Amino acid sequence: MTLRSFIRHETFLAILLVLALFVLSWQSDRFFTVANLLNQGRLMTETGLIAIAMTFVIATGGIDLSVGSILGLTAILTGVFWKNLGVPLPAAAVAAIAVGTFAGYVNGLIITRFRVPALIATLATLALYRGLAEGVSQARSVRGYPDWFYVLGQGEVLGVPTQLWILLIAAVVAAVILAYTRWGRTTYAIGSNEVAARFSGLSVEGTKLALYTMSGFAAAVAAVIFVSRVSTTRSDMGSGIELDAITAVVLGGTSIFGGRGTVLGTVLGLCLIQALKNGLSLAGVKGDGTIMLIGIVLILAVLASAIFERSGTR
Amino acid sequence: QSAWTGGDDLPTNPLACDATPATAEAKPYDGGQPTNPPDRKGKTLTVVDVPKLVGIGYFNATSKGIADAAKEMGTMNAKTDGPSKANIDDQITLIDNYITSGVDGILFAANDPVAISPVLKKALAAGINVVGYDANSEPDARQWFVNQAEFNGIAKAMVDSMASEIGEEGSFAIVTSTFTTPNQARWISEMAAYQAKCHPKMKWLETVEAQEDNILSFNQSNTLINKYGDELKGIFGMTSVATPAAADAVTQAKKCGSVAVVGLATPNAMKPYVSAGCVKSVVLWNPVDLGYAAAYVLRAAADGTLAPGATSVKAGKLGDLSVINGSEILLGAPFVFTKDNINDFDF
Amino acid sequence: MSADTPFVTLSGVSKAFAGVKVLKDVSFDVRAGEVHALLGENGAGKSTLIKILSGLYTPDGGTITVDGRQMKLTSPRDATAAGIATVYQELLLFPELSVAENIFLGHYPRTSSGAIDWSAVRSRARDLLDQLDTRELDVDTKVLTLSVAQRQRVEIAKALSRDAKILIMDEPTASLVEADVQRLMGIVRQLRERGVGIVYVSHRLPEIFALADRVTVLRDGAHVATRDIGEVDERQLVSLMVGRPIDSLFPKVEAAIGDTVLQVDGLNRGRQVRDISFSLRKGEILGIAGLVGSGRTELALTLFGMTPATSGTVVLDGKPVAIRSPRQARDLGIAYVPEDRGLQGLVKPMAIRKNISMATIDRLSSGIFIRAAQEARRATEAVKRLGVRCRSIGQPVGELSGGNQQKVVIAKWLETSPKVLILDEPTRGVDVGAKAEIHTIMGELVRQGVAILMISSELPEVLGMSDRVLVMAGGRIMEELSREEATPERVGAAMTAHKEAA
Amino acid sequence: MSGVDLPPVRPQTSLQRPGFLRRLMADYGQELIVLLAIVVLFVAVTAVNPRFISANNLTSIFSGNAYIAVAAIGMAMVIITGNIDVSIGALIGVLATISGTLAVAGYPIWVAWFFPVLVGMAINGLIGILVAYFRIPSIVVTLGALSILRGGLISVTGGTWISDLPPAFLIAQQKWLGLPVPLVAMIVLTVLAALWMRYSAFGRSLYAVGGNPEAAVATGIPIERRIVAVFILNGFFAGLATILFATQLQVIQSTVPPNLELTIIMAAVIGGVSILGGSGTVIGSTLAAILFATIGSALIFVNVSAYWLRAVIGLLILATVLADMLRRRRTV
Ligand SMILES: Nc1ncnc2c1ncn2[C@@H]1O[C@H](COP(=O)(O)OP(=O)(O)OP(=O)(O)O)[C@@H](O)[C@H]1O
Ligand SMILES: Nc1ncnc2c1ncn2[C@@H]1O[C@H](COP(=O)(O)OP(=O)(O)OP(=O)(O)O)[C@@H](O)[C@H]1O
Ligand SMILES: [Mg+2]
Ligand SMILES: [Mg+2]
Repeated sequence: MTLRSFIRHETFLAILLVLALFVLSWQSDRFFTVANLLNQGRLMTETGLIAIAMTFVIATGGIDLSVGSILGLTAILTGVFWKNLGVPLPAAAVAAIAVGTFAGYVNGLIITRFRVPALIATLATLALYRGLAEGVSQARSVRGYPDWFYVLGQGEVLGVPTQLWILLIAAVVAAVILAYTRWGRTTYAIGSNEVAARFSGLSVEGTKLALYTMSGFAAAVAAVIFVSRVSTTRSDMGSGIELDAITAVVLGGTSIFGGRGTVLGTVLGLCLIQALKNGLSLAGVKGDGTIMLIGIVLILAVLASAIFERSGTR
Repeated sequence: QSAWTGGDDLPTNPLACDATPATAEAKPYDGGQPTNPPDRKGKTLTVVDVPKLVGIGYFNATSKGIADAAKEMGTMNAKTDGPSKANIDDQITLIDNYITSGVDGILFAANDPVAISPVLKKALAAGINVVGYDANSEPDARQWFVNQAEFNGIAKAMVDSMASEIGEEGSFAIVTSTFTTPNQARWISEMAAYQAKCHPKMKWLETVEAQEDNILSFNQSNTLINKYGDELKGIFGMTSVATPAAADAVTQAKKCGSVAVVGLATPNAMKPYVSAGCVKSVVLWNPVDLGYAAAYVLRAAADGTLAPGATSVKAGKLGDLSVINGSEILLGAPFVFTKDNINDFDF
Repeated sequence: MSADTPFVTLSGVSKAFAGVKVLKDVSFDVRAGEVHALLGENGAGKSTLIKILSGLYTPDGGTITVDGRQMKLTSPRDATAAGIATVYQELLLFPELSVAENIFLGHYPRTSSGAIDWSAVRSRARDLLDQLDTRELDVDTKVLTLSVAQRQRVEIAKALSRDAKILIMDEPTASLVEADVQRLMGIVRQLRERGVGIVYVSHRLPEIFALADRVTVLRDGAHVATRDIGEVDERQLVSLMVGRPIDSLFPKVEAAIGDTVLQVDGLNRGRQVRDISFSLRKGEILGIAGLVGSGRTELALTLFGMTPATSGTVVLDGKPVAIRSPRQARDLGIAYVPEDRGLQGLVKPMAIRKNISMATIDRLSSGIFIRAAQEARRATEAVKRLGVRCRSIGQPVGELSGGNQQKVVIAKWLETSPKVLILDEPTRGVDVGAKAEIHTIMGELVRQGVAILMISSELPEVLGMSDRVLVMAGGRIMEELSREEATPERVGAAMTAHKEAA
Repeated sequence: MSGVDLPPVRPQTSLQRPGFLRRLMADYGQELIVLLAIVVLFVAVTAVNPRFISANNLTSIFSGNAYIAVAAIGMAMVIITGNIDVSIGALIGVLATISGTLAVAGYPIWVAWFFPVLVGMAINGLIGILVAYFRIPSIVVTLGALSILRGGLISVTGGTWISDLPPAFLIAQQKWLGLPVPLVAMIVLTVLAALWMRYSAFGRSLYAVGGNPEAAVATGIPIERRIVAVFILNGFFAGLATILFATQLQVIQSTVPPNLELTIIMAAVIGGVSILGGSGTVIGSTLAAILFATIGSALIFVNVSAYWLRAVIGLLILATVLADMLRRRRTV
């Protein structure tokens, strides 16, 4: 619970990451190359953006399971607005992102206005938004985007994948906000004692609403990047991504009960997972083996820091 | 025809109602080429096979075929690795990793023709030989695609066998995986077109989704049976998951004989129902052969013996396979399993 | 066994948390059929001692002897098995379960077949509650619908159901109003008659003198003295506890009363706040007395914007205001120190510093960024000014003891430099020393022209501190009394007037 | 006991108590809402297409999804103790494969049925230990378990299907006194579990653990052991669910059914189990499972465009959730 103990978790995670990088690059000489690492950055951007937003949500003691569906919905709308409604692509993307953000806002409303527990609310909207995506798309996928659009998902800026820049900026901004601003403080306060936060004149509802909206926004942006990376839109895009994001966040040391967690931790968690996925398959381990290992790492990492923590206090 | 057939919106090209084969208009090679690949002639190739997903009978069969071919040639180490869910992103990530790890050849069955293309182009650019099977990508994203059977061919086989079982007036429904799965969507469109053209009186009731989940397929089939009662004469199963489940639903509803099940499926999963006489015809090519052919095509492409403009390719025990519309190699006409021959197959 | 051989004896017990020794070589014993009061300042170690007695904490050193046999109390099970039952400071009940179940959970009466005998559960629960003459309480209602006093009686019934030889009560009267306190003391006496030994923790000295046979005083985790009640008087006790004499318990400061700050007219909100009208003036302490459920807290919550009024007007500094949220109330200069410290007042895992700055975090930020240095400086000052006893401003508030926690909450609200300060049970569960300090702080504030609205269930406190007294019942203001008029009799009468009427 | 006069003995059965309806609404509010939803659906859809309540359709609605209800019983218990299990879908997939493999390998049928149950209990026991004694939040442990089981299943089986199962193995296709086995199993298990949760000391202690852990400790309830136990129970019900799941068809697809865990969790919470722990019943979870099945079938019967199907399902679920919240608002 004390600062000490969760600094510990990040350091522990960092060590683990370095260790993993070392072992993996020793396993395959193609792993620790700039090209490969940058490429991995490209691949983890969508999950990353969502996980960063999710860090805030979970730090308030909430959760957002609907992000995958929001991603799918936004992706589809991008396509539909552009192809079927003939809106110019940039406008279409913006409009779609707006809708995705609104979807997040709706989550927030259900949670704050109707006092529905986040898990239930977003479990329901997970079904709803995915359904909407499928309905709107009529199960058609939209393709054939202009080349300039692919700059976002397949292009590079200064030799670094475009979306990786977005992820980096998002991470830094988020980290600063959570650590040094009153919004971050409010987030933690809500996570540890919502009632007291309310009694202290902090705008609990407002903050939560904002956070779920942000989560929707992150998912929406991820959607457009995703579309640009895979150059097509399908209503089933992003299904299951919520679990990947949550895994990264939790691995990053954010307490699922709220009140604790850092963006740095989440980013470390992300990198660790991606490194394992990539490095292991380079080392000849099959995908399913990797999935298992990630599960094991998740449990062990949290277990380890739990043990640390108890040795810390009492 | 009801509003939601589950087909896609690409143009259809129904075959003639009688047995006359499609007039294959010659088309120039439209595939891609690996950029300055090393000379692989005769050398041993490390090949990875990335199916849509691992863990379903169908792709186990294809990877078996690939393994067989590899053993036969002796100059190929092939391994299969795929996503555990038919998920475009996982598949792309996997292929990307194998590009980095530096394989000589990639065999793929695309979860999404467009989504997979960028990463395949990347593979070509890295000088890797790329050959697809079962589910295509954009032509220029791979060198060759081994086509199990053309969509309109499957459609014809399916609809014809259904018609012969339930008659020209019969009404039928479809159980598919999801409307977004390209192959299924394609087939359904072609079936719709062919049925409208050659069996106009047949009634298309509706299409339901059932994921890749056999219990759900079972429940959906039941619901269809209960909803339409005697009106329902036949069920199409569009996946190797849906078809056996549909057959089971019919069996358990004691509707064998009164409700026909026609579908794409692997023989092993269908044997109980076929030998019980509840299912008369299962349409499929031999996925083992498909994988087998794909492996040989890759070998040929790597050796340069199969170059753009070629009209046929030698595929081991399968003999010569012909090249169709540009850069596709046709495995052959779809195969219809029946009570008599189904036990000769094991996959 | 004879009356004065101890039933339970602790000798040389010590306990430390994270290296901090909170009990140092303490010895303590309880006899059957006596009421043994345990006194000490906040943080003296009373609850810790009790938690050791009831098996929640295991001592780092020392021995426990029960009924002549030395034993280890490693879990609450052991303790109950040994005949020790506890009513904790923060009541431990299951809100979703029925009263009867709460009483018998863990040791249900069984039928011969071994299944729970539910009819016995309910009838025996009924029986126990009746012994505590609590006939109004239905054994089938869920506990979450009960009032504090009612819950406490359930806790006691629970203890009796295990027919305990020793009953420990940690500040049982802290959240009770006068009438309930009397009732509770009646119950305690009745139990003593039955030969139950009672450990009684309270910060309210009058109760101690009314009930206790012996008193033991702890200070800073050390045993100071154990006396028969006859040997000591109030002053001595206080100085034993605090280590210094405290002159007056209710140091009323005469502050210059200025013009009206807050004018409330016909305020309504639900059943608990009905047609409330009163005015509050600069430098004035306006006390509100009433029974639990009389609506005092609801009134406070309405003024604070937590449950906005449905009708009525509030005029602040001559300007009519509609208060819709605590945030808005805060910005208008209204502060509320809530009734339930742990739930509403503090974010326990957070550092003292962060708790103190919580209500003013916006002002402490330039743009969105928190000025950490300034935050720390202000927190340090506040801690010094209010005399919060803590290791550092970085210490989690949860580790502090009652009184110090309360000071942190007050500090938080003083940071907003409020015009109107609403205090709900400001000294509930706070020791005499800290209590006097809090009262002194209140004095300071009124002298600086702050207007204070003080809700308290402790009549002496209301009468001692207030310039005027409002008496509430059934959500209405029954009477408004000047300091002179406000005698215990008149106030008591007004509190219950409503009940007679109804 | 002192001579306090005893009160008149109160009526024992809750039925005779005054305000019975009020109490019913308070105790079983959400269950009633779900039940109402089911009834309304049935009436409405039957009006459109009478075949909806044909014996056959009822059979497929109830027995085709019974395994979800059965699994939801265990899930409800886990959630009542304030925990959650997101790995249950993967677990059922794994157990089904084990079951099928044993059956084909020629082990006695009952071994093929019940050995997986034991495996399920063992695996969940392990999860329980990590949660209870090592204090890792259950969602984290089970998130990990999810990956391990899913990955493990595929790398072991390679996903080959299991066919030609012995007919005797296919219990889910058989009938007991004219009723399909899954239906019977669902009802019997639900009733037993419900009674047990309501009246057994163990059942009550689960509510205590979820409702107020500190108090549970102080009351002398060994919460660690309870939590381990509840996970083992969850594994037990997952095992029973697997029997129904694996024996429904003549082939077993040895992969993890997509999103099964979400469906099961949803069934529990829609059924009124508080995600915060401490309240809810297994009757609710079963009703909710039935509700989902009914919705799934109903929407096809009323010709909702298949494309909009999932959207409508989502809406209906959201509606139930909000209905419950509004109800609570009023009662509180
Ligand atoms: N769990 C804990 N961790 C760390 N310190 C603790 C813990 N519990 C109590 N303490 C410390 O032990 C000391 C004694 O606490 P305790 O609660 O026994 O005091 P108390 O006499 O009961 O005070 P009060 O009259 O306010 O109840 C306090 O300084 C408190 O900060
Ligand atoms: N009869 C009751 N039954 C249950 N809860 C009650 C009852 N009366 C009051 N409460 C709750 O106890 C708290 C205090 O009650 P309320 O504000 O009505 O009276 P009060 O005068 O503030 O009493 P106190 O402040 O001493 O608790 C509130 O949270 C209220 O909801
Ligand atoms: Mg105490
Ligand atoms: Mg109050």
